[in-house]
Amino acid sequence: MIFVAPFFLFMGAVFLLPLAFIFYTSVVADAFTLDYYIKAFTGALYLRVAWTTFEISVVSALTTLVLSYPVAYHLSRQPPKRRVLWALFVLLPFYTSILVKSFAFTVILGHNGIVNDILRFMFGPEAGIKMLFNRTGVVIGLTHYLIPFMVFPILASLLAQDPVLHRAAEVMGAKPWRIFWRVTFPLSLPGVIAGTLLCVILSFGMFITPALLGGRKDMMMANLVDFHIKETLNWNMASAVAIVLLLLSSVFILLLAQVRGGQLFGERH
Amino acid sequence: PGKAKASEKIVWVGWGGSTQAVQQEIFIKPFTKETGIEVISASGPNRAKIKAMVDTGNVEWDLVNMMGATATGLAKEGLLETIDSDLLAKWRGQSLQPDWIKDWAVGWYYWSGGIGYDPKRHPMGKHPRSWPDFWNADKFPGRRGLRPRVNENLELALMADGVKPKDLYPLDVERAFKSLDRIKPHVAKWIKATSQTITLIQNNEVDFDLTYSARVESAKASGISIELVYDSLLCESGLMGIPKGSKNKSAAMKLIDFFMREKPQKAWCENRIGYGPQNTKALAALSPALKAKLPSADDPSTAWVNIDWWGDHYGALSERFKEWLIT
Amino acid sequence: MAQNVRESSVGGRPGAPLAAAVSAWVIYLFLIMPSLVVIPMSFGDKDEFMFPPESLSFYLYGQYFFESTWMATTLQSFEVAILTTFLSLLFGVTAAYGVVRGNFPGKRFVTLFLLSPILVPVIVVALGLYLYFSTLGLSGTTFGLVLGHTVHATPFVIVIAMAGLRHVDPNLEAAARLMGASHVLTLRKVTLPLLKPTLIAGSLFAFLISFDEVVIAYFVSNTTTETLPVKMYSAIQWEISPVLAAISTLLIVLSLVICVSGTALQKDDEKGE
Amino acid sequence: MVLEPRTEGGSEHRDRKVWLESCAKHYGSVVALAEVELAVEDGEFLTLLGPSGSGKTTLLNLIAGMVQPTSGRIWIDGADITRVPPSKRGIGMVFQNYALMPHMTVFENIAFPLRVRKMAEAEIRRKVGEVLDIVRLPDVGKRKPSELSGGQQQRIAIARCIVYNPSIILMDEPLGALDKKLREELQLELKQLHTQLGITVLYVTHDQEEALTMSDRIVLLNHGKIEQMGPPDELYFQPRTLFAAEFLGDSNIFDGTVAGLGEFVSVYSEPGASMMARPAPIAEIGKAVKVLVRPENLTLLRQCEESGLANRLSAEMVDSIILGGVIKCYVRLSDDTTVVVQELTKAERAPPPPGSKVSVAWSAEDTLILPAVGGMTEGGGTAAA
Amino acid sequence: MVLEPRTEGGSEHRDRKVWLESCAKHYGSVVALAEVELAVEDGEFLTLLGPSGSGKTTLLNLIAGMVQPTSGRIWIDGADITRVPPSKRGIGMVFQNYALMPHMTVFENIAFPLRVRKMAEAEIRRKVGEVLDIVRLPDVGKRKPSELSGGQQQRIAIARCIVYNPSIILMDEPLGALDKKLREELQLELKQLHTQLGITVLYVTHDQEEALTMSDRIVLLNHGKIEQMGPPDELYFQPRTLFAAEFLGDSNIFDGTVAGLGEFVSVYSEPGASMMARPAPIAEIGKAVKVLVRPENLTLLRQCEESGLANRLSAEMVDSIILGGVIKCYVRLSDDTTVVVQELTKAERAPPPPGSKVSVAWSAEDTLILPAVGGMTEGGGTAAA
Ligand SMILES: Nc1ncnc2c1ncn2[C@@H]1O[C@H](COP(=O)(O)OP(=O)(O)OP(=O)(O)O)[C@@H](O)[C@H]1O
Ligand SMILES: Nc1ncnc2c1ncn2[C@@H]1O[C@H](COP(=O)(O)OP(=O)(O)OP(=O)(O)O)[C@@H](O)[C@H]1O
Ligand SMILES: [Mg+2]
Ligand SMILES: [Mg+2]
Repeated sequence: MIFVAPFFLFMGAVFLLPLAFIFYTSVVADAFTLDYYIKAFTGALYLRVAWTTFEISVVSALTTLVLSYPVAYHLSRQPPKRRVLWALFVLLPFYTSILVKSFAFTVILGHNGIVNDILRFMFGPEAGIKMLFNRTGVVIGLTHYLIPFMVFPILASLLAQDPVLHRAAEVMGAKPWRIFWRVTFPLSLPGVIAGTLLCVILSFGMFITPALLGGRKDMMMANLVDFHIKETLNWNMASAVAIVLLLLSSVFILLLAQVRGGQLFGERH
Repeated sequence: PGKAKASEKIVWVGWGGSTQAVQQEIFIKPFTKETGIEVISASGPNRAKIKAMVDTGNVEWDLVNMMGATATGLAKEGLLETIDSDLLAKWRGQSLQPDWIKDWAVGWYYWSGGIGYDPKRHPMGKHPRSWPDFWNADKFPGRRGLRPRVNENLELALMADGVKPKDLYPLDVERAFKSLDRIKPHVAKWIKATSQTITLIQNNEVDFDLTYSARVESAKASGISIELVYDSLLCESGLMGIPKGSKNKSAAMKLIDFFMREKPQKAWCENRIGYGPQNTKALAALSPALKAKLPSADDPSTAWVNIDWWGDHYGALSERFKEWLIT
Repeated sequence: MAQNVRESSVGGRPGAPLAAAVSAWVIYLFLIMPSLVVIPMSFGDKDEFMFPPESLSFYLYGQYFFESTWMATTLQSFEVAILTTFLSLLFGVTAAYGVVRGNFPGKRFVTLFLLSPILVPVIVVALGLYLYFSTLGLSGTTFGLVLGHTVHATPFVIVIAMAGLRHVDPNLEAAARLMGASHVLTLRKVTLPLLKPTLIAGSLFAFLISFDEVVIAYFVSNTTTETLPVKMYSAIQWEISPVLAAISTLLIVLSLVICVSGTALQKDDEKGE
Repeated sequence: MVLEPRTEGGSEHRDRKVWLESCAKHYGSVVALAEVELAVEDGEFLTLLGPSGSGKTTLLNLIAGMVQPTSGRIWIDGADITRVPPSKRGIGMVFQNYALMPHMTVFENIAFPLRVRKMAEAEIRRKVGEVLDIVRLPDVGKRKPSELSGGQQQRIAIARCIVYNPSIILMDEPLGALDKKLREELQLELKQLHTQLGITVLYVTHDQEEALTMSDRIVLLNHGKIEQMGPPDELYFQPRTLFAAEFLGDSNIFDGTVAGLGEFVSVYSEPGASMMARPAPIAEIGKAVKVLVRPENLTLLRQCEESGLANRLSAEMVDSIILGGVIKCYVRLSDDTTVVVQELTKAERAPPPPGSKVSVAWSAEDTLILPAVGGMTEGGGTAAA
Repeated sequence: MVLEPRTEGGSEHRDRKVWLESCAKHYGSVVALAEVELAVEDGEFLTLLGPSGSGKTTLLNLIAGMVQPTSGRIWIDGADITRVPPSKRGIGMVFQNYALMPHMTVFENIAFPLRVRKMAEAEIRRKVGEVLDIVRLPDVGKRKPSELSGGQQQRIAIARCIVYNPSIILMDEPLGALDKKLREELQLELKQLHTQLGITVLYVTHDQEEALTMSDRIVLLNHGKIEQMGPPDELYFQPRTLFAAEFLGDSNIFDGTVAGLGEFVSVYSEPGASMMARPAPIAEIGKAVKVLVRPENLTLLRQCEESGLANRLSAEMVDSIILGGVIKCYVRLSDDTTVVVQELTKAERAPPPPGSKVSVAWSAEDTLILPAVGGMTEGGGTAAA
């Protein structure tokens, strides 16, 4: 249809062609070669990093889900106006550069951070928890960034629910807890799934947060892309890794299309 | 190669932040005043961008600040212009480290990395004073911080293993990695951002780390409790090079020449405590207090980075180091 | 309206039960935590990050407004973000319209394709754009930057606009067409006015995304077209400037002002959620 | 069977199935339900009828516990349940759009209230099978509600409601969304289910025909007040107010003044001098009243035809419309008022052509006298779309 | 007035107001409208009637230009407008939910089509005022549609439609969302407007009563095909198929076999041996047919009562329900089929009590013979909610 055409063409020019460039770079050095892919699929570094990427992304997305659901739920129960104000809290993380944020996190979560000070005050000097510069740190950092991307799809699918269903359940004798698990939650699944997949894919592309808040093992594929682009100037390798990353997220895209066509961001059924 | 006309304009890329602001005052403004060449300041020298500029023939940078160990990569790929040999000869004659004057880039100052610590937490005698000490976790218990890159680390590891600074090169890579294996468990954070080398000590996230004299001095001036061990430094060169295909090559060389001069170099190092001048006369003219924080070429406790060696090994070792890091 | 919700909450939709509310508050706290550190820090008077600041001053704000090129890059960011907003709204709304109203084979697939930039890791997009723009000579231009950000932001606008369009009765458009209005006039007089809340939300999103974006901008921009986030990022190659704290604070205040005044203006449109 | 509200003491209602004891519900300044007294008999099919906004849903929600009364108490089976939450009232409810859970199969939907009650799995399977048989949809358990037609969904909603044996079922316009044909079928089924199961049903509708068809008793609501209640025929034949008369069925209404009392009341009225009407307590000589005749009670006579009927007016034929089983004839009286006459449709007996002179006649028995105030409000019953 | 499709050549339809020349519309494999031939007279009030999904909206949309026919051509006033965009067809449309622009005032809504036509401001003001008068809402111009009641909104929708003098107005269930009372009022108004303005109206409804009330001619659609078309009385009294008979009005239907031909047809049927029916072309001796009698044509007789009617069956009273103006009596025949009898409601003439022995009788005139196939599909007309 003609309305889709402008962006369709634009996408072709400004999205597909660049991707084609990357693909070209990944298979052509001086001549056609698959060496970079072979390396990307067999090199210990690459395999390990791919696994780390997968692990961190999934764990972060799930953590984000656990934290976002109460927020989305809370927002959905607010009258519209107040909802906008509460939603500000969700958007606030957007405005703080990750660099500043990483300092703030050390102030809050670090060895001598506010949280640990409180813990030690309450439970004695051994009570401190290491929350930074390890996997926990990465997950905290990513989660903090990802929450808005999870909250809004879930919120949309919560708002789309017919309140009559809740009443019906209540009249039939169900307690709030059961209503939540048997009605509210299952009906919000489209939003949950869309949000989770979106978050997984967004974390695939992260490299600054893991570098600043993670431990030595928390290296992600995007770090490798960055590394090869900027450090070793081996763009062929960078492109190959990027394409592998693209494949990985394509798997998720297909999942997304499979589970609920067009349900991204909790559109209406 | 064009002639410097009065209306000429070049783009110069620095490290950004207040450092570049100071350079602007000390080097750029007088240079423009003297030559009439307009200099546009950019920040964030990004080697990938240089490569892309050269590859696509779209070179917008004329003069770029670079780090020693990594700049060689650019040269190897043929991404840097060759500098006039008579200028090179002139500069070598007046330099502290003539080795750092390359055909394709010019080391015009140096900075020093050393062991940083918080004197409040680790008063005199309770902190490592050398790299062997730094590696000795039994004697100096505490969380270490190192950088997640292969250069610097190999040198430090060999020094820690007993190699004299002057005998470092060519680096014994296997020995260095073995030595690194020993320190690995004690490193609490492989510090990605340079600024974190200060803030992590400040926030008590690490006890000792590799940090840099210029950063430490500036932090101290702001009231942060931090100190640097000045008698086991690793000195690296700050280089300046011209991307291949620059349209203002000769003007850029004029600017390099200005950067190499005694007077501005002296002013620069007086302003930014911790940076050392390449120009030997400038070094000699500094006050004793400043000199105490700057190693001289013949100081036996100081290691000077060999740019050439890294140029041959950086790419492969980087990847090996990354792999080592995550295992 | 607010009252209705409460009233009917006796049995129907409970206002969030206490447990949910409390956990939500804890998470809000987690979300604003860094801001709670950053805001005080922005009133420090030193050139290093200090928390808590030793004494309060507007030193860092002074630096932001009067020193270096912070203001210039901020203006550049605004320019890019505004142009991006405009373009992505144009592309996004038309595409969403086509997808929602249209009926063509492979619609689902096309939709997925239109949304795919969200799904490709941004560093991949950035690298691709960089290589591509360099050959076209677009690298380093504001135009190139805007194009890059448009690719990045439009899918979000599409998603929002699709949701909005589903709430606009297609019969209204049909009615306008029947009464003699052309496609364009119908869009202008009927569809767009009805989409106003959606357009506002979409532009806000597009603006924020572009304004905040660093990876693409880092690759695509150059000296003269550097945006604020890029400058913030390159400012820390060697040192980290607490001016960043001041900037974050300013952005927070700005967004608060926009949202609060937005809500205040929205008085009548309560039902449009 | 008719319960007079207010006048009776109240405590004797405790043994009724449901008793609303002076219940009122205000929303801010809006009176959704004025103080209402209502007792429901065990096993009764009670319909709440009234225009939109008259408080039908509010009344139902009060009983279900979805809203709390502003004042008054609610009793079920002799227990004060005013403060008992909906989940504990043991009530069943069928919603207008059925409120079936879209993510559950039909089986799971029906099993839901049983699972809430922690019934054993085998028992659940048995009971669900049972009610599916009752609603004559034994094979749809595995489907999702969206795979059923509107009528089938409705039956599932009822199945889900009766499966846990609530002794009261509330239905809020359960047929509102269906088309006429299906609607009539389901009315019949609902009614049969009610008889078969002997449950108390409170039924909301704004369709008078539906109310007349199904109810044991109708409660006619208007502006949050009970206008009249009683069995369908009572409401139809003996409306106590103009509103009741107009809301149930069509009517021809004349202004009049009572002129004489006797076996029949004689009323003086504009169009036709004098009319004879059924005696009524409100008839006092000289009082202004409304006179009501149902269209089906009017007989259309050729100008000259004779009839033994007490009232007769001459008129001119305006138009006639077939409504299916009945024909509506519009005739104009001498004073220009239009009167509607309803006749059964017969192919061979076409109504007189427009313009022809006719008479309308009706018996004194079929003529009601009503108070002159309290008709339907202009445009009442209209909800904003 | 009845136009027989197909059999006529076609070209003579060019001078009709609207002519669909073998139009069909398929959506993929779904046949929304099978090949249809339809001509609409100038000034006619034509109703499209049919169950849900029968293609009514599709047909309207074809004329409006909202969808393109899969095959066939559309003519308006003698011009082929198949490829003309909706904005150029000069057609007016009133939608089910009115489709008033919520962001414009009533005035702006009505002015919209005039502004599109670049009319001068003063002229616009005059015309809008005029149509607001016509729909009797002169003072609401400044309000937003949401501030009007459903009925008022509907009138504005009509005003907006007639303000630019389209010669054809399409209405897609314009009253579907309203309650019965208001619906009836507005039916009357619509009909009056039609007479007053002399416009051609194409009206969609699935309510048979509405179709009967309002139309000059009814087109009965079923599964995308025209089942029958003609004036209301023709469709009601001479349904050609079982579907038509069942869709319009209630009916009692018996299976039968034609036993004899003559002045009347005699049919042998299960419940009552032999019945006399009106002659019909389809009647052939030995052929299986359906026999149809409308409930209002049945007379309920006490067991012993006499009547001069040709057909008579004895039965037992089951139930009777007041529907307002009429009473429906259900009686069970000897073979257990239930028959519905419809009588006018009279207070003093209560129907016999359930269980009593009665007879139902009807004349041969009122008995129709129909082909044995083509009744309504089971549950037809039901859309999933
Ligand atoms: N939550 C509420 N807040 C404010 N007013 C309300 C609320 N619910 C109902 N009302 C008002 O109370 C009155 C009665 O409403 P109710 O829903 O009981 O009417 P109803 O008879 O069910 O009408 P309908 O036939 O339209 O469903 C209406 O005037 C309505 O506007
Ligand atoms: N856009 C479409 N795509 C596919 N099928 C369609 C579409 N529009 C209509 N149909 C199908 O065409 C048939 C006729 O639809 P139409 O809307 O004309 O029915 P209708 O008579 O107006 O019914 P209703 O009374 O429910 O409005 C239906 O089976 C419907 O499912
Ligand atoms: Mg209601
Ligand atoms: Mg339709």
